[in-house]
Amino acid sequence: MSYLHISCALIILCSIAAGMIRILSGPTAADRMMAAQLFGTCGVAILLLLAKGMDTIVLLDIALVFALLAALATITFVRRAWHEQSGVPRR
Amino acid sequence: MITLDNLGILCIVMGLPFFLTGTVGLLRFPDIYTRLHALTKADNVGLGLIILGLSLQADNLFTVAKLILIWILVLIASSASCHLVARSAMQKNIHPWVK
Amino acid sequence: MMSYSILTVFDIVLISTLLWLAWKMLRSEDIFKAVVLFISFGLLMALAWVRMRAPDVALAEAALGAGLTGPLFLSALRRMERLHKDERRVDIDEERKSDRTLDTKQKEAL
Amino acid sequence: MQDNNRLSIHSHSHLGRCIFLRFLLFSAVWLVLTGSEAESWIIGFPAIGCAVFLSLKLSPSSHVSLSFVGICSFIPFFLRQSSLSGIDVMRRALSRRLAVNPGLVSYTTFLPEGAPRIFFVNTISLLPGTLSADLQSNTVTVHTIDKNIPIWANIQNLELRIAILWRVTPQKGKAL
Repeated sequence: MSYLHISCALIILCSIAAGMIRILSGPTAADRMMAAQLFGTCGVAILLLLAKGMDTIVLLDIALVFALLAALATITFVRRAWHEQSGVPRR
Repeated sequence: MITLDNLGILCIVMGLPFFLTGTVGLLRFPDIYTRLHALTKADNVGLGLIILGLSLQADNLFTVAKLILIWILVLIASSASCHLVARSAMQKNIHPWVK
Repeated sequence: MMSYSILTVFDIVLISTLLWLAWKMLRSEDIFKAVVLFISFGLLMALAWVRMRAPDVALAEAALGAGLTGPLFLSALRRMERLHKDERRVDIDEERKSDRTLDTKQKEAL
Repeated sequence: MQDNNRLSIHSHSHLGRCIFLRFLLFSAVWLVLTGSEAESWIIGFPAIGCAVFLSLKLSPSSHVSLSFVGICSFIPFFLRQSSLSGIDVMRRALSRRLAVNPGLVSYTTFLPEGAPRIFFVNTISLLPGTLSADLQSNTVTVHTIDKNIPIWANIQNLELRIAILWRVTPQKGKAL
């Protein structure tokens, strides 16, 4: 257990929580999706720090899965889900 | 070993502000494109520094290699998806914000 | 001792974010927003499984919950909105074709 | 169809070299993923075989002849530039009056189609102040966060470095 790594993970978790405001407040669909992508990158960082802080090396594999699947969601979004209706800013 | 460990801690702590700026940029910047700037660049550098710090503290080379593999994958994934989002925003005629 | 108290703070922040996320997801009127919130929820839930010392469940949650169900929901959402607009269900290839024509129409219109 | 023809035109030695290089690459990835366990190779070899087959199927025409010197000079360049870009974004996001002045720039590249061009487009997004927004044949539309930084020179510098990396000879006049 090392408290430094876990407190760093805590700070990144707080930045994730702040990023949620962007998901909630749009304005376009792409903005919401980008916030989800931010969650992916920050999630990788948190997992890496927890892997060191909790002494469980297995978490690196989960970080790998995170890195790949966050991109998958964005690609599906661009390819399939982002059509003209959700593309225009909603006011 | 102690110095290497401390250097690692320094790198990790230096990585944190980049993550925070990524979020601040995402919240403050005016349009999709500028937000993409904040997201891709700041987060990749932050993750890079954290991975550098953890590699300095790692106990074997396989862990280091895995960490670097993760960083490369994140780099590829984020720059590709950033380009895709920007490109389809351009094709949907979303005009960039101009001062 | 120090590290345990920090861990507790971490858990509290994680749980409260999860609950907030879940509440917002259930309450949102916009389905797309709910889907994005669901993806984020999956990512955070994986972290929660990690904290419960169940990395295998976390792996499954990250891969299935956030990684596969999210894109599937996104696809389904598009299908749904298309059906809603009284269009017949189309095959993927046809859908792509209609995508292109839509794009060009949009460009012509503007 | 065309791709298959191109594949058959290539000499056998080229194809063999291609397969060998990809096999080495995927084996390295597998080794990193699984650690040093010998038993994992029971699944590893078939998986690597599938990966090589799929990668040949998906991108058959690869003249991958990266120059070693190019790689050695590109990695420090890339690391330096991407950390500069992180600092740049940090400065802009944290300044009290948002220091952004965005604009669009078109750039015509001489890099050949395929891997070099895609690599170019993706690295633009990681350089300070630039983001590749569109790619139409050989014209890249670049979104810049500040019109006052020397985008043109930066991109040209990057392009030259990638040309060295892929051993492409720059054709002057095309890259305006």
